[in-house]
Amino acid sequence: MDIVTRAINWFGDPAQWSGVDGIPNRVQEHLFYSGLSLLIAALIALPLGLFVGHTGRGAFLAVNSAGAARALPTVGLVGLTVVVFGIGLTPTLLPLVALAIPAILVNTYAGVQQVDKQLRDAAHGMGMKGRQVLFQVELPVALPLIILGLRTAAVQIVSTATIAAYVGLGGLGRYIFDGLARREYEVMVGGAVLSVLLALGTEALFVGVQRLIVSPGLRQRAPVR
Amino acid sequence: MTWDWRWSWIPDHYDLLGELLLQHLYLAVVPVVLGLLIALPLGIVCVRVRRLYAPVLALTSVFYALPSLALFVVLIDYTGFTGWTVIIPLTIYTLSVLVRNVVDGLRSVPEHVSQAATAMGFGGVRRLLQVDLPIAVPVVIAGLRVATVSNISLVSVGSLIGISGLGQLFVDGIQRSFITPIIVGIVLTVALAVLADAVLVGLQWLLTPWTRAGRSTEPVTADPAGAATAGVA
Amino acid sequence: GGDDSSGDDPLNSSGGGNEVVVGSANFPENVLLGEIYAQALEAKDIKVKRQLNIGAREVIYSQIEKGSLTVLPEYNGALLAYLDKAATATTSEEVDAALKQKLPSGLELLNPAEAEDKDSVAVTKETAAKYKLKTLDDLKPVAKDLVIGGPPEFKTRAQGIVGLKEKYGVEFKEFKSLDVAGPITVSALKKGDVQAANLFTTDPAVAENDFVALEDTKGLFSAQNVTPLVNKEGVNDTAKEALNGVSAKLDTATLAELVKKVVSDKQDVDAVAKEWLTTAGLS
Amino acid sequence: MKPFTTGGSAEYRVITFESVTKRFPDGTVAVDDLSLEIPAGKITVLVGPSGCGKTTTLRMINRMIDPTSGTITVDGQNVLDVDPPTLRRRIGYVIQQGGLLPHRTIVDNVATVPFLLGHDKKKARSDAMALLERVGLPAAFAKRYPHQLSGGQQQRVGVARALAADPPVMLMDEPFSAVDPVVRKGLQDEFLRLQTELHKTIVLVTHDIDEAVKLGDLVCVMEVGGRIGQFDTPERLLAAPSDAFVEEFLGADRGVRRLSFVGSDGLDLDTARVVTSGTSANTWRLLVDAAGRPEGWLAPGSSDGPQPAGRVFTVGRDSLRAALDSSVLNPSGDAIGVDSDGKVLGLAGHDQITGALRARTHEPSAEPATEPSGGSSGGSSTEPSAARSQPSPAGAGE
Amino acid sequence: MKPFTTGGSAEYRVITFESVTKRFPDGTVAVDDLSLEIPAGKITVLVGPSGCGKTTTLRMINRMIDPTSGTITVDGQNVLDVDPPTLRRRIGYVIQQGGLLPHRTIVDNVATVPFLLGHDKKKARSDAMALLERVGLPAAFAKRYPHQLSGGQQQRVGVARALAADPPVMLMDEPFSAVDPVVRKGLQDEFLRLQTELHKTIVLVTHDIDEAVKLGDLVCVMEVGGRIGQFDTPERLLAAPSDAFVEEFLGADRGVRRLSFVGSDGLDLDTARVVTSGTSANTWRLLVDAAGRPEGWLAPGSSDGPQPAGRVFTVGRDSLRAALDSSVLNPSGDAIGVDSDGKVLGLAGHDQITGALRARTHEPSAEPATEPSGGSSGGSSTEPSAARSQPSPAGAGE
Ligand SMILES: Nc1ncnc2c1ncn2[C@@H]1O[C@H](COP(=O)(O)OP(=O)(O)OP(=O)(O)O)[C@@H](O)[C@H]1O
Ligand SMILES: Nc1ncnc2c1ncn2[C@@H]1O[C@H](COP(=O)(O)OP(=O)(O)OP(=O)(O)O)[C@@H](O)[C@H]1O
Ligand SMILES: [Mg+2]
Ligand SMILES: [Mg+2]
Repeated sequence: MDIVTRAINWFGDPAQWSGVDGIPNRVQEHLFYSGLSLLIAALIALPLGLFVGHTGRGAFLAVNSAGAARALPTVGLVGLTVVVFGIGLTPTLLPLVALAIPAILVNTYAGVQQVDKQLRDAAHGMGMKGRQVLFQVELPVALPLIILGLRTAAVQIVSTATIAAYVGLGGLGRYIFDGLARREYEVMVGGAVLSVLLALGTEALFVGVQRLIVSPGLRQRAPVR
Repeated sequence: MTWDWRWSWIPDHYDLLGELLLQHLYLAVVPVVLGLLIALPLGIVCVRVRRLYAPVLALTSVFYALPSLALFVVLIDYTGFTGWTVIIPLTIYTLSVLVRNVVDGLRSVPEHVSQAATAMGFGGVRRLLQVDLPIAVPVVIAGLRVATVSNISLVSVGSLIGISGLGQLFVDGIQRSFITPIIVGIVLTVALAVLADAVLVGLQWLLTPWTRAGRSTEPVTADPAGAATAGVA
Repeated sequence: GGDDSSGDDPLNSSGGGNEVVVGSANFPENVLLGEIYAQALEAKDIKVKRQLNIGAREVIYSQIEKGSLTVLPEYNGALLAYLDKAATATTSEEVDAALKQKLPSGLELLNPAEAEDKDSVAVTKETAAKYKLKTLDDLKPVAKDLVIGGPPEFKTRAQGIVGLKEKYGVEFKEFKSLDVAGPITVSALKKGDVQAANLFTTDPAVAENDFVALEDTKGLFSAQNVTPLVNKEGVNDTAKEALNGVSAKLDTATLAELVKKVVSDKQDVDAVAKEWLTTAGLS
Repeated sequence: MKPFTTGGSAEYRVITFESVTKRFPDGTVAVDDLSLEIPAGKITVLVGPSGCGKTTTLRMINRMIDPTSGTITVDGQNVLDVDPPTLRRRIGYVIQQGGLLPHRTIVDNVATVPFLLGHDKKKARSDAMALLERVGLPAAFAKRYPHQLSGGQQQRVGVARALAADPPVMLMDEPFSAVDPVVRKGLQDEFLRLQTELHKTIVLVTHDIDEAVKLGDLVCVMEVGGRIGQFDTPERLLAAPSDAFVEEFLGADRGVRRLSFVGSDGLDLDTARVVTSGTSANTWRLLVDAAGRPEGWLAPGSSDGPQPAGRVFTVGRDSLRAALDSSVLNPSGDAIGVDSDGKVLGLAGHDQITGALRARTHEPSAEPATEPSGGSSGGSSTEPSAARSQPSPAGAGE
Repeated sequence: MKPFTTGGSAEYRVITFESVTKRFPDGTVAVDDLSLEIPAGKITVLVGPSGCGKTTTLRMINRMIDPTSGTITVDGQNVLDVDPPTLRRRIGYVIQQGGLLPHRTIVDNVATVPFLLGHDKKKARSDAMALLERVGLPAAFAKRYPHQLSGGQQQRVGVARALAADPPVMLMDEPFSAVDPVVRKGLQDEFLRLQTELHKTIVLVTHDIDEAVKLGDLVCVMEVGGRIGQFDTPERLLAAPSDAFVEEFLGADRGVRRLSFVGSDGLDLDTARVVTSGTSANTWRLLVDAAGRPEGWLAPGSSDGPQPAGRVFTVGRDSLRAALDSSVLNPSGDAIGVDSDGKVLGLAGHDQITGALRARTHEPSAEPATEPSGGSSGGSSTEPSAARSQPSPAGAGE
C-alpha cells in the first residue's frame, strides 16, 4: 500500500514535471530513442521483407536468421557496443534496432508471401507489372501483417528502451535504474508504470494507424501473429 | 581503447561456460513449462467463455509491456536471489504469448471437425484431449518457440541484478571493458536459442505426423467454403 | 515464491542453513573482495555460496538484513553514510564507533582492513589544467559550468552531491547517472559527456587515463576501510576468524594491485584471489 | 398437428417428430410445429431452399440441437431421455466438409466411434479396413491423412466412418455438395449401391432437388420456417406437386424427369424389324450379329451399308427415360431394347414409348398424396432402387 | 498438324494455336502439339477431365504461361511479340474465386485495368458503375468490399472487371465452379444474356460438360495430354461424338439433351381440340378461357369437370425438349403450345413431337463435323442464344 501511495505522490510532485529528470523530458527521450530505433529498423527490414516476399529469394535465409536474431541478448549487445564504441546513442540504438528487425522482417515477408496465389495471378492477368503487383496488390494486402510486425517491434522497443539508462542515457529507464540504486522504489514503480503506459499507448497508436490505413476490405481477415 | 580480445580466455573457462549455459537454460525453460501449464487451462477457459478472452488478452499485453528489469527488482525483495526472481517475470511473458496461441490453436479446429466430433459422441473432456488439443499443437508450438527464444534472450537481463546464466558474462565484460566474455556470451545465447528452437521443431515433428505427410498428387476439389457460403446470390 | 529463501525452496540452490552466502556489489573490486572472502572461508572448510555482482549497496543491504546474504565486503564510511545520512564521522575510528550504534542488531561488522578505497571526484588532465583544479575547493567557481557523473545514488547521498554542496559549496550544472565507477563513467569522462566523475581511489582507470582525483581537503569522503559485514546468524566464529584474517593482511596498495590484475590484465577474480591468499598465507 | 406420413402401409417408423419447434435464442424460428415420421430402412431426403431449417431438423435427431418444444423419438425412445454422447454413437453422421479428424489416419478416422466405445483397437482397425474397401477406397489410403485425399475421397471416408459402429440410423447433411459435379455423381451412385446392401435408415439433407429425387425413397420438401410442403415419394412428387411452392421448387423438366420412375419392362417390343441379314425394305430395320448384338440400321429403300446403331436400353433395368433417350439417338426413332447381356430383345417405336408414358404417368396425378406409396402399378415404386442402380438414371443434367 | 476447325465458313479466327506444345520444367507435357482456331464473337468452351491441360491452354493465350514450342496468335499477332502486361490489358481474364483485390471497393476493382491504363479516374469509375449494373449488381454494392459479397456476386464483379477495358477477348477459367448449383445456374444465364449484347470472343474453361454444352457456341473436348478429342458445336457434339472418349465424356442422356437444341417452332399444332366450352367427346380436348389461356382438360367420354392443365411450352422460344416435357405432364399426352403471352396456339401430340424429332435430329449424325455450324435447318442453331435465354433450357438436371 505504502509504495502505491508513494508512487502516487511521486507522480503528484510538481518537481517531477519539469527539468532534465522530469517526466516530460524522460518520456520525450524515451520516445526519441524508440522512434529512431523503429525508424532505422523499418528502413532495413521493410524493403528486405518486401523483396524476399515478392521474389521468394532468400526466404529461408531471411526467416531463419531473423529467428536467430530474436535470441540476441539485449544486455550483451549493449555491453558489446558500450565497450567498443563507448557510451552514447549507438549502444542504445543498435540493440533496439536488432530487437526490432526480426519482427518487422518476418511479418512483412509473411504478409507478402501469404497473398493468395489466385490474387497474384489475377493481378498479372490484368496486365500489372512486377512493381505494380507489389505496390498495388501485395503490399496493401499484406498491410495488416506488416503493421502487426511494426507494432510488435515498437512495443518491444518501447519496453526495452529502458536499457538506454544503463549506458548513461536518459529515457524512462533512468527512473528504474536510479530508483533502484537509490532505493527509491516509488521512482522505480513510477518509471515502470510510465513505460507500461507508453507501451500500451504505442500499441493503441498502431491499432489506430491500422484502422486508418488498412483497407476496410481486409479487416475481415484476421491477421496471423 | 581498453578492450581487447583474448582467445585463451575461452578454453580457460570451459567449466564456467558449461555451468552458466546450464543455468541459463534452466532459467529460460522453467518459465516456458510453467507458462504452458498455466496458459493451457486459461486458453481453454477463454475459448469456452468468450467474454473472458478480451480482458485476459488485455491483461497479458499489459504484463508483456512491463519492463523486465522493474519486475526483477520488485521481485527480489520477495524471492531473493533464487531463480524465482527471473522465472516469475519470464513465466508472465511466456503466458502473454502462449494464451493467445492456445486460443488461436483451439479455434483453428475447423468448425466441421468439431461438429463431427461432437456428433460421433465425443464428450467434453474427450473432445478436448483427443480432438481439439492435438489439432492445436502446431499453433501452440509456434507460440512455445517464440516464447522460448525470447526467454533465452531475456534471461540475460537478470544479470543486472546478479541472477542469470550467460548474462554474467556481459556484466563482467562491461565492468572490465573486456569483449571476449561478451561475445562468447552472445554467441552461446544465440546458439542455445537455435538449439532449443530445433528441439521444439523436432517435438512438433513427433507430435504432428499428419502435417508432414506430403499432399497427394490427386487433385483436391475446389474450396468447399465457397460452395457452403454462397447461398442465393 | 515465498518471502524468504530458505533451503526447501527447490529453486534456491543454497543447500542448508549452515552455508555461508557471500555477496558483492556490482563493481570489480567488490566482486574480487567477495571472492577473496569466499576462498578464505573455504580454506577453513566452510561451505560457501557465492552471490556476487548483485547491484548497488541499496539493493544488497536489505538482503543481508534478511539473511539471504550472510557475508558482504563493505566499506565502513560508505555503509555509515548509507545508514545515517546525517553522519559526520570521517576518520576510521569515528566511523567505526558511529557504525556500532547504527548497525541493526542482526548484523555485525568485523575488523576493518587497512585497505581503503575512497570515493573521489576526478576530472581529466585537460579539465584540471583548464580550470586549474587541484582540490575540491577549486571547483566552487567553475562547477556551475560542469556536469558531474556518478552512480545514481551519488546524487542523493551525503558523501556525494549533497555533501559537496554543504561542505564545499560546490553546485554542478547537472548530475548524470552512470555506473558505479565503471567503464561507463570512465568513458563518459573521457568523451566529455561529463566533466567530473565519481571514481574510486583504487581504480586503475584513474592512472591509465591520466585522470586527476581532486583532493578532499575537508574530509567529505569518509574513511572507506574494507570491512566484512556479516549476518550474525549466518556465520560462526571460525568464519569470523577467517574474515578477520583477510582484513589483517589487506592494505591499500595490495588492493589496488589486485584490482588492476582483474580489470586491466583481465585475470579472473578467482585466480587473483587465490594467488593473493596463498601469498598471504591464508589458504 | 397430425404427422405427415406417406400413407397407411405398416412400415416401422424409426424416427418421429411430434409438433417439434425450434426457436433460437435470437428469436429465429428455424422449425415450426413439425410433425414427421421417418420410415426404417429407407432413404428420406429433406430438401428445400437455403435457411428453411433442414439442418436444424436433422441435428435435432442426434441432439446436436435440442428442440424448444415437441418430442422426437428414435426407435420409440424420446431422444431427450438419452445422454447425448451415447445417443450420437448410435447414429451415424456425415457432413458436407467431411469433418474428418485431420490428425488421425484414414483408418483411425473410420474407427473413431468403435475406439470411443472402447472396442478392441485391432479389431476396430480391421473392421475399418473392410469398410474402406466397401466404400471403394484402396487399402493403400488407410495410412494416409485426410488432407492427402481429394474431396470426394474424403467424403467416402466420412461415409465409412459413419457406418463404422453399424448404426441403424444415419444422418447426412449435404454430404455430396462440397465436391464437383462429376465426383458428386460418382459418390451418389456409390451411395445408392451401398444402401441396397445395408438398408440403413437414412435421413439426408440437400438443397438440390435433383439429388433429392435421385437418392430419396421419400422426399420431404420443406418451406422456409421449417414447414413441410410435401412429403412423398419422388415419383409422386414430380407427378403431383401439392402446391405452387413445391411445383416451383421442383423446377423445369419435371415431366421428363418423371420418366425415370417408370420402368421399361412393360413396353411392347417389336421383333419383326430385327434381322440378321440385310435386304432392302421400306422400313428401318436393325441388323444384329450372331450373338444378337446390334450391328447397324438398314435405312428404308436404300441398299447402302448399315448406319451405326445408337444407344440401347436394358429392358426391365432401365427406365422409360432411357428408352426415350435411345429412341432419340437412333436414326429410325426406335429405341433398341436389350437384355443384360446386350442381346437385342426388340425395338420400341415412338408409339410404344408414348403409349407407355400415357398409360403409366397420369394415374397418380389424379389423387395426390393420399394413396400408399406402393399402390400404383408397375415395378418402379415398389422397387425404386432397381431403377436407380444404373449409372445415371434420374436427372439428365446431373 | 492441320488446325481443328468447325468448318469452312469464313469466320474471322481471332485466336489461333499452331502446333503448340507446353512442357513444364518437371517434364509434364500439359499440352501436346495443339492446333486450334477460335472464332471471333463466339463462346468457345474448353472442356475435359481434370489435368488435361485446359488451364494451361487458356493461360498461354495471355502469356501467363509461355509455350515451349508453336505459335499462338491473337488478332493475327504472335503473342510472343507483345509485351505481356500490354497483351493482358487487352484481354479480359476471369478466374474461379474471382481473384478480386480484397483491399479495394467493388467499383475500384472493376476499374482496375482502366486505372492501370492511366484513364481518368472519375470516368473509369462511372464506367465501372455502368458495368456493375450491366452484370446485375445494384449500385449500392459499389462501395462495398469483396468479402461483403457472396460468392456469386463476387463472380459477377470478376466478369465486370474483365469487361472494364472493353477487351475484344475474354478468357474465363472455371468462372462459375466455386458457387453452388443454384447460383451457378443464375450466373450462367446472366452470362449468356450479356454475351448476346456484347459479342465478345470468349474462351471459357470448365470440367463440367453440362456447362460446356449450355454455354458454348463451340465446345472443344480435350483429352489428357492436351490433345483435342472433338471441336464442334454442342449440338453436333451430342449428336455425333467423334470417338469413344468423347462419347463417354458426354455421359448418359446425351439423346434427350440434344432436344434442347431443336426449336419447337416447326411443330404442326392441332387447334381443333382447343375449345372454349366443354361438351363430351371421345378425345381429350383443352378448354381455354376468353383470353385463350388453358383452363383444363376435358377427358374423353367423361362429363366430369375439367382436369387441371399441366405445363405448357412457348412456341419458338422453347426447345423440343420443353415440348416433350409438356406432353409428359399433360394427361392427354399432348403438349400445349402457347405464345409469349400465354395464349394457347395449339396442341402437339406425340406424333408431332416424335415426328419433329426424327426429322431434325438425325441429319447431322450422318456427316459428322464437316458441315458449317450454321448449316442445319431450323432456327435453333443459327440463333443459339435465343433458345438459351430462357431460365433453364438445356440440361434437364441443371
Ligand atoms: N445457432 C443459430 N442461431 C440463430 N439462428 C440460427 C442458428 N442456426 C440456424 N439458424 C437459423 O435458422 C434457420 C434455419 O437454419 P438451417 O441451418 O436449419 O437451414 P438449412 O435449411 O440447413 O439451410 P442451408 O441450406 O443454407 O444449410 C436459418 O434462418 C438460420 O439462419
Ligand atoms: N507449373 C506446373 N509445373 C508442372 N506441371 C504443371 C504445372 N502446371 C500444370 N501442370 C500439369 O499440367 C497438366 C495440365 O494442367 P492444367 O492445369 O492445364 O489442367 P486443367 O485441365 O486445367 O485441370 P483442372 O481441371 O484440374 O484445372 C497437369 O498434369 C498438371 O499437373
Ligand atoms: Mg444446412
Ligand atoms: Mg484448370
